[in-house]
Amino acid sequence: MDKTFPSLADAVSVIPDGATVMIGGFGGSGAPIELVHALIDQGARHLTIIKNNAGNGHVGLAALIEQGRVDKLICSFPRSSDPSVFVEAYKAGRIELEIVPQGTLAERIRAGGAGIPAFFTPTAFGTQVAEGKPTEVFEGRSYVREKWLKADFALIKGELADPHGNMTYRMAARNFNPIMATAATTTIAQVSRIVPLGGIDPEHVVTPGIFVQKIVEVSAPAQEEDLNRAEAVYP
Amino acid sequence: MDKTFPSLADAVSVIPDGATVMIGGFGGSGAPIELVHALIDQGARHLTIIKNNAGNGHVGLAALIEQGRVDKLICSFPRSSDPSVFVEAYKAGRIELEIVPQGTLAERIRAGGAGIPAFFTPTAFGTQVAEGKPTEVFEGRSYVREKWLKADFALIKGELADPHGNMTYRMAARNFNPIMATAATTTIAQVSRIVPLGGIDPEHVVTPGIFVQKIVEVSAPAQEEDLNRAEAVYP
Amino acid sequence: MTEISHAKLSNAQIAWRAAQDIEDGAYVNLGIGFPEMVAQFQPPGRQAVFHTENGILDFGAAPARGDEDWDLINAGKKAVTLKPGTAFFHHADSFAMVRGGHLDVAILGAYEIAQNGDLANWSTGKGGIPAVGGAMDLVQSAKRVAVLTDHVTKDGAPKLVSECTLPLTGVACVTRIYTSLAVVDVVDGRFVLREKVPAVTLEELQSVTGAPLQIDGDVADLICPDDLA
Amino acid sequence: MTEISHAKLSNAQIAWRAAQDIEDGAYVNLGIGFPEMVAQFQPPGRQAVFHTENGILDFGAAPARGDEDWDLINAGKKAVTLKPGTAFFHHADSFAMVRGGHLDVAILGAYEIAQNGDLANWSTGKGGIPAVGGAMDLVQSAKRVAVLTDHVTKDGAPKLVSECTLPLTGVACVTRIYTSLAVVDVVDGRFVLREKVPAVTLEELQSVTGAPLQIDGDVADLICPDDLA
Repeated sequence: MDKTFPSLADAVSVIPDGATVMIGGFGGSGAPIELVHALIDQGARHLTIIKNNAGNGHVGLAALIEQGRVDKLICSFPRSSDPSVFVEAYKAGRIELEIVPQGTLAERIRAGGAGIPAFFTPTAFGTQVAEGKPTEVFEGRSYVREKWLKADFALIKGELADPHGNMTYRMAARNFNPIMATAATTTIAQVSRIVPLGGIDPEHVVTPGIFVQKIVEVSAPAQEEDLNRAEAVYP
Repeated sequence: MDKTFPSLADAVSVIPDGATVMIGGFGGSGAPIELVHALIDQGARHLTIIKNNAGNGHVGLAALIEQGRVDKLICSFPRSSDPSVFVEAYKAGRIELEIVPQGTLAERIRAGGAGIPAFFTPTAFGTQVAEGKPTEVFEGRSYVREKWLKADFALIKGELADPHGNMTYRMAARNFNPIMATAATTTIAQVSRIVPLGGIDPEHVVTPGIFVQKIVEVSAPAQEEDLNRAEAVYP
Repeated sequence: MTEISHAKLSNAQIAWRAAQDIEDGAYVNLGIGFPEMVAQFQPPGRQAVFHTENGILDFGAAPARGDEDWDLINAGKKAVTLKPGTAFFHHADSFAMVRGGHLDVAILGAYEIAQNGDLANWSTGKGGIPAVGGAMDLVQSAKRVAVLTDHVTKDGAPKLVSECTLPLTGVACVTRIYTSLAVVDVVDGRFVLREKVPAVTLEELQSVTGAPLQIDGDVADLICPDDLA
Repeated sequence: MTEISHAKLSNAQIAWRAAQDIEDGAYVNLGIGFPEMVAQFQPPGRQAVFHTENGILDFGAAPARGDEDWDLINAGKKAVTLKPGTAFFHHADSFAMVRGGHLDVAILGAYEIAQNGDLANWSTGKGGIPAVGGAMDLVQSAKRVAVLTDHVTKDGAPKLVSECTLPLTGVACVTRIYTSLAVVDVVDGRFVLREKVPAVTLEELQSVTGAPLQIDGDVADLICPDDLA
């Protein structure tokens, strides 16, 4: 068993039009920029994207949206320092937006990976965001029922991976990546380094290989933050 | 902030009669034997215990039951190679038993720690174990609704801890310990070694200190398996 | 019935047969006891990854006696070993793997299997101590749920039945049954015979099976090596 | 109103006042922007542990310009630093801490706070891009939810109101409000005045507050250092 792929293009080639794709990262940290750019090159359209942010500048998810490839975004915080691409698409009615509180977004993804179709959370009770959702009282407190989120693909970024897909992350670049890995039918990971089997201490594995289907080494990954400070544009 | 305690007796002194106590471990691995023995010495009665197993031989939880201190056990697998203490108490009607499938037990504890009062699982649908519980169909499949489990105290066993309560575990001794730490008002941990702040790589922390209230060093902890092979009896 | 008991496969042979269906790279959970033997019979060139409920993925075989580390055990509380690629995780993550449908195969023992795939394997219903462990999670959520079993009980009664009489472990969950006499699939609420040992006839097999065995295409000969440990 | 605006505390002073209420060892989440200043004013001898939604507990102050590592950021996407005791975790674990009630204090900004503790701080309701982030989780589940705010809007309208007019972030969630003029608790659906700046009278304060200020015991003088950075 060897889950490594020689190229980003090979790894993302299977993503069809209309796919639901989770993309890891919080702001620039942990965002799999190279995988997203490979998806831009690959051409799939009418995508539903699940990501905490809507992207910045003209790289990564912002570039994918700019290319008109995203029909819907499920997101907690689409506002950002330079969000013009998403904002323009949204105001022009070219992209649908589902706003989900950040903790509920994380928990819905975790539930998708863990086989929990619905759960109750106190978050957003009594707010616009919970309108139309079932509510219930437990032990005197009111809760909103939320459903799992699953995806056809997850694009994630890690630090190390072995050929079985065991992975580690780098600092706060962990964020949504490990949970998205669990919630997608096919998880495609870019990592800074592929190590031999046994190269990761079993105590330090953050994502066990069972959750990862494809691994590509991107040895010097770009940081979205650096690209945007350099005013990079993709493609 | 220093969460370390000099003695097991000090750490468990606050547990009152009638408390609900989670105890980590799966079989002998990760079972905090010394903390349980300190609880035996301490004298609290009418306890409700949440633990995967009912204990073996005459040490640890089995000894606590033997002392007549446990009114109720919430458990997935009370049968074991030498379970006579629990079996006798159960058959004599001296202890109440709530059987929970192992994955549901783990998820109920995780839910207790994560502020999720109820969730749906496919596990046990259509079985005796789900009798009387609400069921619902999601995407064509039937699920059982289960509630969270919380406790007043969790007794857990780890490998390293720093004074803020950041912890690691040893191999499969991890099991229920990290999730029980999240689900108790007061989590008391015994660890093989207390290290200075900074002594655990931030990437390798398994239980962040926010979940741990008291730490005691037990530098050469006993293994329940070894004690039972030596036919040990406590007290 | 004497002929049938002579024709029966050993537990090792049943486990060997089940092992032949496990693909390279499959994620597999083996139940406590007899199903654990499956790990010994992986075909050359194929490598499954074994999961144990107590939080290990990709563990190795049992250590030599005396080398046990009781922090490194499987769900049956037996000592196992590390191998390159092992990962540890906690119980909630372990059952997220199970419940989330990430396991390719779960292989368990059985008291009874009904033709609709219902499984009874946790309680004899006789008022002993109930103990369910992780089986209810595994059978409801693994992609394939295989059962290893003698074709009949010690008393000669069928274990493949029209309806279970014992408390259920899971509803309509079993996909394939490897018995001491046959390989039987559960398809649309019916037993479909895929293989049988050559020494028993279809009629003999049906006579020890508690529900109709359907034929859908060829029934292959179920032949296992004789020299299994 | 001129007198009142002269009497107002600076943002740094409001943050300083809030910091005085944080116990040693408290687990604290500071909202993006103005609330982040609270970390600078911890009283000597006390050490809070700061949580950020994107998966860090116990991080350090901002690095020097040019030393940023963009994998080590807070929820406001600003660079932070490691310190002894830092721990990383993923987003589901991070919000398990929040939702599970493990945070002692969450400190946020506000557009409006109602006397029953309702908070509006995520949407001006004007049809801009909605963006909620982690605030709805924090306000509903931290043990104490504190708001830092100017006592009035830029137009001079009260921010402490009888009922919120803007979309809510959370229902009956705010426990204490630190304003540029006062410290106000929310108790049983009413604003209870605890402290006010000495330069404004109770009547003046009430005139810029959109719901009755109750008095329950002494009203202390709200006095902050003048020389805050």
